[in-house]
Amino acid sequence: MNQTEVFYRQVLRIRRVEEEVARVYPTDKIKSPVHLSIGQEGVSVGICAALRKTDVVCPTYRGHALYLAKGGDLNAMIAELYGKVTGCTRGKGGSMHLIDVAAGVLGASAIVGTTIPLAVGYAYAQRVKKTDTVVASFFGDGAVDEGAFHESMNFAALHKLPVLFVCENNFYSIHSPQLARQPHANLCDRASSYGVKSEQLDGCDVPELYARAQAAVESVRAGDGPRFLECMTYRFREHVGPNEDFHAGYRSREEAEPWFARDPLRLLGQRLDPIVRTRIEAEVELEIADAFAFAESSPFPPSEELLADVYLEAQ
Amino acid sequence: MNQTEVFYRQVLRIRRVEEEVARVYPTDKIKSPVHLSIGQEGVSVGICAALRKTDVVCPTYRGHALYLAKGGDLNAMIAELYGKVTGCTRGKGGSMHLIDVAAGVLGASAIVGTTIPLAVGYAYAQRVKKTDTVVASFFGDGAVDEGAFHESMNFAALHKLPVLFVCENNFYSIHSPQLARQPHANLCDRASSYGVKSEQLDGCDVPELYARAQAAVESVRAGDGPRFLECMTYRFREHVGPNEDFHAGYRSREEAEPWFARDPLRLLGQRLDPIVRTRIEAEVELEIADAFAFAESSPFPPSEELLADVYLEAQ
Amino acid sequence: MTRKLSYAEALLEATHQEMAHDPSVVVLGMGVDDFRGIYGTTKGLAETFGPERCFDTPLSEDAMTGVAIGAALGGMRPIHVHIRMDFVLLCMNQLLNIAAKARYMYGASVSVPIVVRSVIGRSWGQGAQHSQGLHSLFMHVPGLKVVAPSTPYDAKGCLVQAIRDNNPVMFVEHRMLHFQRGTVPEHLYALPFGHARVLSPGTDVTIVGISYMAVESLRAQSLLAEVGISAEVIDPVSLLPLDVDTIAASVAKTGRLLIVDTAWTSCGATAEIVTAVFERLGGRSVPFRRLGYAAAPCPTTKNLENLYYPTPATIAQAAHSLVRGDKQPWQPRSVEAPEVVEFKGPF
Amino acid sequence: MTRKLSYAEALLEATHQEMAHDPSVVVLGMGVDDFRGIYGTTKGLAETFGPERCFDTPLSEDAMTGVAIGAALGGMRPIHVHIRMDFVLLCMNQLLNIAAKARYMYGASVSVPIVVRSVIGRSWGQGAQHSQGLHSLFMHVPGLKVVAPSTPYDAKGCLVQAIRDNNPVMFVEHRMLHFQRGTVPEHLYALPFGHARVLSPGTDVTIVGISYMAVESLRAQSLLAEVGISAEVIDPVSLLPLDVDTIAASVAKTGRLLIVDTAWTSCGATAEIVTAVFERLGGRSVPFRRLGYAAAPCPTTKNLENLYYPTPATIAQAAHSLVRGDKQPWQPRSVEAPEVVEFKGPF
Ligand SMILES: Cc1ncc(C[n+]2csc(CCOP(=O)(O)OP(=O)(O)O)c2C)c(N)n1
Ligand SMILES: Cc1ncc(C[n+]2csc(CCOP(=O)(O)OP(=O)(O)O)c2C)c(N)n1
Ligand SMILES: [Mg+2]
Ligand SMILES: [Mg+2]
Repeated sequence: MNQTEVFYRQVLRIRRVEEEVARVYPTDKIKSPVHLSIGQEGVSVGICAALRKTDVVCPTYRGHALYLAKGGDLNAMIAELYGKVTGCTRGKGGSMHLIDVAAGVLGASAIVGTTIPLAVGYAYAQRVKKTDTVVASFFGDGAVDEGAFHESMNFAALHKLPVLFVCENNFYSIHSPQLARQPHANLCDRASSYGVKSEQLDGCDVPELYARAQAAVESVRAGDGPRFLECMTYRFREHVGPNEDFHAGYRSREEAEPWFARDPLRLLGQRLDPIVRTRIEAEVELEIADAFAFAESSPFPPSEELLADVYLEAQ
Repeated sequence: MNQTEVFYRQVLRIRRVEEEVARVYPTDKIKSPVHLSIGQEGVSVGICAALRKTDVVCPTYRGHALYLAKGGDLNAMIAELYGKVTGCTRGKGGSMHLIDVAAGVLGASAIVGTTIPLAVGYAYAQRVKKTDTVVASFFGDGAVDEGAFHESMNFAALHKLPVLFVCENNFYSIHSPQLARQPHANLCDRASSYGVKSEQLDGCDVPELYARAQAAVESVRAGDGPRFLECMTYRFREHVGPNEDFHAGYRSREEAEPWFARDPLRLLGQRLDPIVRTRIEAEVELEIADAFAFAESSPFPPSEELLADVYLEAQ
Repeated sequence: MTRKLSYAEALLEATHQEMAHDPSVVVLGMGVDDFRGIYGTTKGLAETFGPERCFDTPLSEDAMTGVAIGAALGGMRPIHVHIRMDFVLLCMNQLLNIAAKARYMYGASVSVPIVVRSVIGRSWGQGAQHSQGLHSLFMHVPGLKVVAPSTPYDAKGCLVQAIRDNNPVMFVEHRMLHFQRGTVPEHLYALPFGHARVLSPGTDVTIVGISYMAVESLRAQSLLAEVGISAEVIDPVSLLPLDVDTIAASVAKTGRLLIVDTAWTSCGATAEIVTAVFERLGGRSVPFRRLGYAAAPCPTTKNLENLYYPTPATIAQAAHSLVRGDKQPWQPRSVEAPEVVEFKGPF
Repeated sequence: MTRKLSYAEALLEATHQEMAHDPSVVVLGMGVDDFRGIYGTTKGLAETFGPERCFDTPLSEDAMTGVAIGAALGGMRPIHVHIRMDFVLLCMNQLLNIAAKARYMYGASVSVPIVVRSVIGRSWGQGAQHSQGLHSLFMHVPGLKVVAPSTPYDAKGCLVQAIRDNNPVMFVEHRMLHFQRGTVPEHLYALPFGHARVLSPGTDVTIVGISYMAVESLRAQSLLAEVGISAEVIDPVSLLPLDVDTIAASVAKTGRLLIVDTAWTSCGATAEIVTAVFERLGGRSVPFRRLGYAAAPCPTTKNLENLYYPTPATIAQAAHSLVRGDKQPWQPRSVEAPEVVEFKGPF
């Protein structure tokens, strides 16, 4: 497969998984808030392509895309959304707390900003252990207003830790537009003030993003210290839940149109032979159908699970 | 009195008060940690000269200088250090929690960084009340690493609040030099990243500081939004306590020498006629002696004070 | 006087009326001015009173708490709203180190009249970080007040009181309470703190239900009535100060005490109430039980979540065993609360 | 076996030995590598083990807690040191929302072996923000462990256990304990959590003293002995998990319970212990009292500060009244603790 095919396949797979989640949602089989990344998948795919399997990512509650792009287990994700014991957290964390340690997906958090210092600490451990693992911390444009972001940037820069900070700027924090929260919209300036090299990138152009991410990851891995990438993107659905929300009034469909036109899936699809596309689509559908079937047929956790694993006790 | 005389008198008064505190300290009459600002007085004096009586300042635990420069009651301060009921907090707060609401000195806090958002909130109240009060928030070079600093800058800039942020950069947080905490020593860059105009100023040159502060305060009062002033200064004594600590090893006397040479008291004194100086000195000594006598002769709070004023109940 | 409002509507009315009446009242918090308006509890305030008096905040809970406190020092009466109580963990420094202490530490020269509203989440997979009832953390700290009304009537009266109170008040809500309906007078009234409410009298056992657990305890009372047990259900309403008198008087009468919290029990409000009641009763001891969250983070999957919380059935069962002893086991009907069943967001 | 160390030296030795033995142990916190070394408890670690394994942090408690947790997720066993417990209020979000929940919320795929050391301040005008004992806030939260040893022997053994424990452990110290001396074996030993220690046996009343209050309770025991009252003094050592068995067995024997904390009482460890003991005793009730900080922020002036804390005299008096009733008033000698008298810093 060539690179475009790989990217197309990944973006499509995430898109279709989330569309299926949205389709199933009204049946109430997924009893969980879902923060869909439809429209934003390009960022996760482009960045993860630049990472090694042994590298690690820290997602947010809007983490389906990153989980899948980094190689998280699809079956375990869907089962998790269904609350099944075969889920990636055994039904205890739901959509907002996806994790797949084997794939290098550290746990996601529902508290905005909390995983940023976790990524930095994970990177500090790599420094002590002398590995060349890179840690990518993902967060939104809202999260950068949390003090934890600054404290984390300062410390990561101070120790030149191997962290790639990835801000998915979708211009909204829930219904609040960026300029209602930030006097100065250029988030790269915040990173630069710690001496962290930063760039603003187009989150819809996956191949370009990949190229820039590769350079950044290389520099981070070489020990040049953290990098900050602000990836401009757009959320197509409501903040939480399966639907569109252009009727709600806080943003207009007109504002979204240019983003629809630059939908990463569309941009990649245009560059592929329709026959190839059809083949990829068919493969993806099969895999997704299997995952939902797996989730449907999996059992719920038994009652003993309620009090299991609060602590890890030495055997 | 001309301006130099006024400045000299103020710096001298603060210096001599703290020297007296240090002198009395070994008698154990002041049973309280003291964070002396000897060497740093110029900052408080220069900035406060640019403020109106109705303006407000938020000090830190290293707040003797600012309290006095803003017009805080000297008797109440010394009595407070002595733990007397005539103290500015009735003996309940000690050196780290000076307050004089009438003089526009908001309470100091022993938790680094906590008063920064308080200043911003106080400024927000001025906006709602449509006053033209300016709020000056003072903090150290260590405090700017707290998330609260960033969150406060962002919010103040967002609403163009009338806040003057004053960083007293004395290059140390306790025994930790700036570059052990901050990868990038230019703190103005942090402020600028929120679109806040910022300048690095010489904290030893009081007249110059005053001139720059005046311009900044004017712009803040005019509604142009917050300003950030990084004032370079140096702490002559140990972090907490009455003594010098150049023997401790974390900094050398050689490092301090240039600062001793540029001691704001000395710089101002050089510009005055010795006769004038002697007169001022005599006046200051009298006032200080009175304050210590007041403290000595004041009573300790009665036992009922232990549980008084935990709450304010409507009468 | 028989006008019915939801709990959420009662909160909005209280805020609206107080804002109209006192220009120093301001509302801040993430989303207070959006079209959802914190489940409707702040809806329209920005439009009516202007964006200066009802404003959205950046994701900066720590500093925004400081801003609220600073605004209070500057003469405002801010209401800081958190859509989940879990987020107040970011505000602990300002709340405990400044708000709770300012009046005392500054020798009575200032006061901090702020209200911190926060909502305990539940249902539909909220999970470990969107479900915590953390009121006991605040009950530990002198200088704070903590209230957690369960009825729309008390919600309005307590919020008005909280706004007028000159001290920092933690106003604890529960997502499932927002849907409760009840009689709420239109006029402005304030309910002084420190008064528990006997929601429904009884003779055999005292059930103290905190926040939403007051509602569940009333349901348990019905179940108990079916087997001839008469439970007195008390809503403490005010947790700090706590009305120990009312609870202790009830316990002196019924001789049995069950406390149910929407929180963990260790060092929780349940432990405090047991201890305070026993202190008040002097030498006398009575059989007691405390119920709360399972001693674990909250799981998301429905079947485990159901086991996580006290329910009318488990409450009734605990009361039953206090009254009849464990030798007479009883399995009440299991009633799942309609608001829990129906809830699917918005979050 | 008769080698004596101070509590501070015991902590340093525990850390030093564990760092030598396990390369994943790292120490972080403000001032851990300076010449004071957190009252000597971290002195020399940076020199011996290098600046990567013992490092100063910027004033960024929130993120540094996250960094410690993240490092633990990455395979380290970090010890995060706070020179005052009051500063952990900046860390509540990471500790309660992440550290306490990670193992459960992530379905057992990770664990968070961190130790958070923090020191309760006292004396010489520490004041409202440098004196808080906040352990009960952490005792409320499943997923955390909380220990507060009072002897040098237990300090070493518990710190070793805390470091080896696979869960987040809040290690609570008290500034006045650092000066205590006692026998500490040189070899490396770990003391499992969940075990209270009977510091000194007695028959008439059980006094449970938490952290530094164990020391003050032993002094009270001497005062009581002078009037013929035999007090059993118990140090719970481990607060979560709590060894209710040992305390309840003592209370079953003595028939009286006094709990003394270096913290406020409302929703505090004292309330939890009373409640847990009464649960364990089944129907039986005993006279009890709880003592702690006055219900106020801590004042700075010495005469008020003296009234703020339980002292050997007030502890003895409370125990006396439990044993002899209030009708026999007694005024014990007032002994001010030497470590409190002598303390003038460093802070
Ligand atoms: C600390 C905290 N405060 C508030 C919230 C409520 N909240 C959930 S998602 C969100 C928006 C965050 O926006 P952004 O970081 O831009 O991420 P996006 O949702 O756009 O991906 C908010 C405010 C939260 N979960 N955590
Ligand atoms: C939140 C918090 N963390 C740590 C401390 C301990 N501490 C007291 S003063 C201080 C140094 C602060 O340095 P800086 O802001 O530069 O002020 P300076 O003392 O130099 O005036 C520290 C770390 C504290 N008081 N509060
Ligand atoms: Mg966003
Ligand atoms: Mg400094």
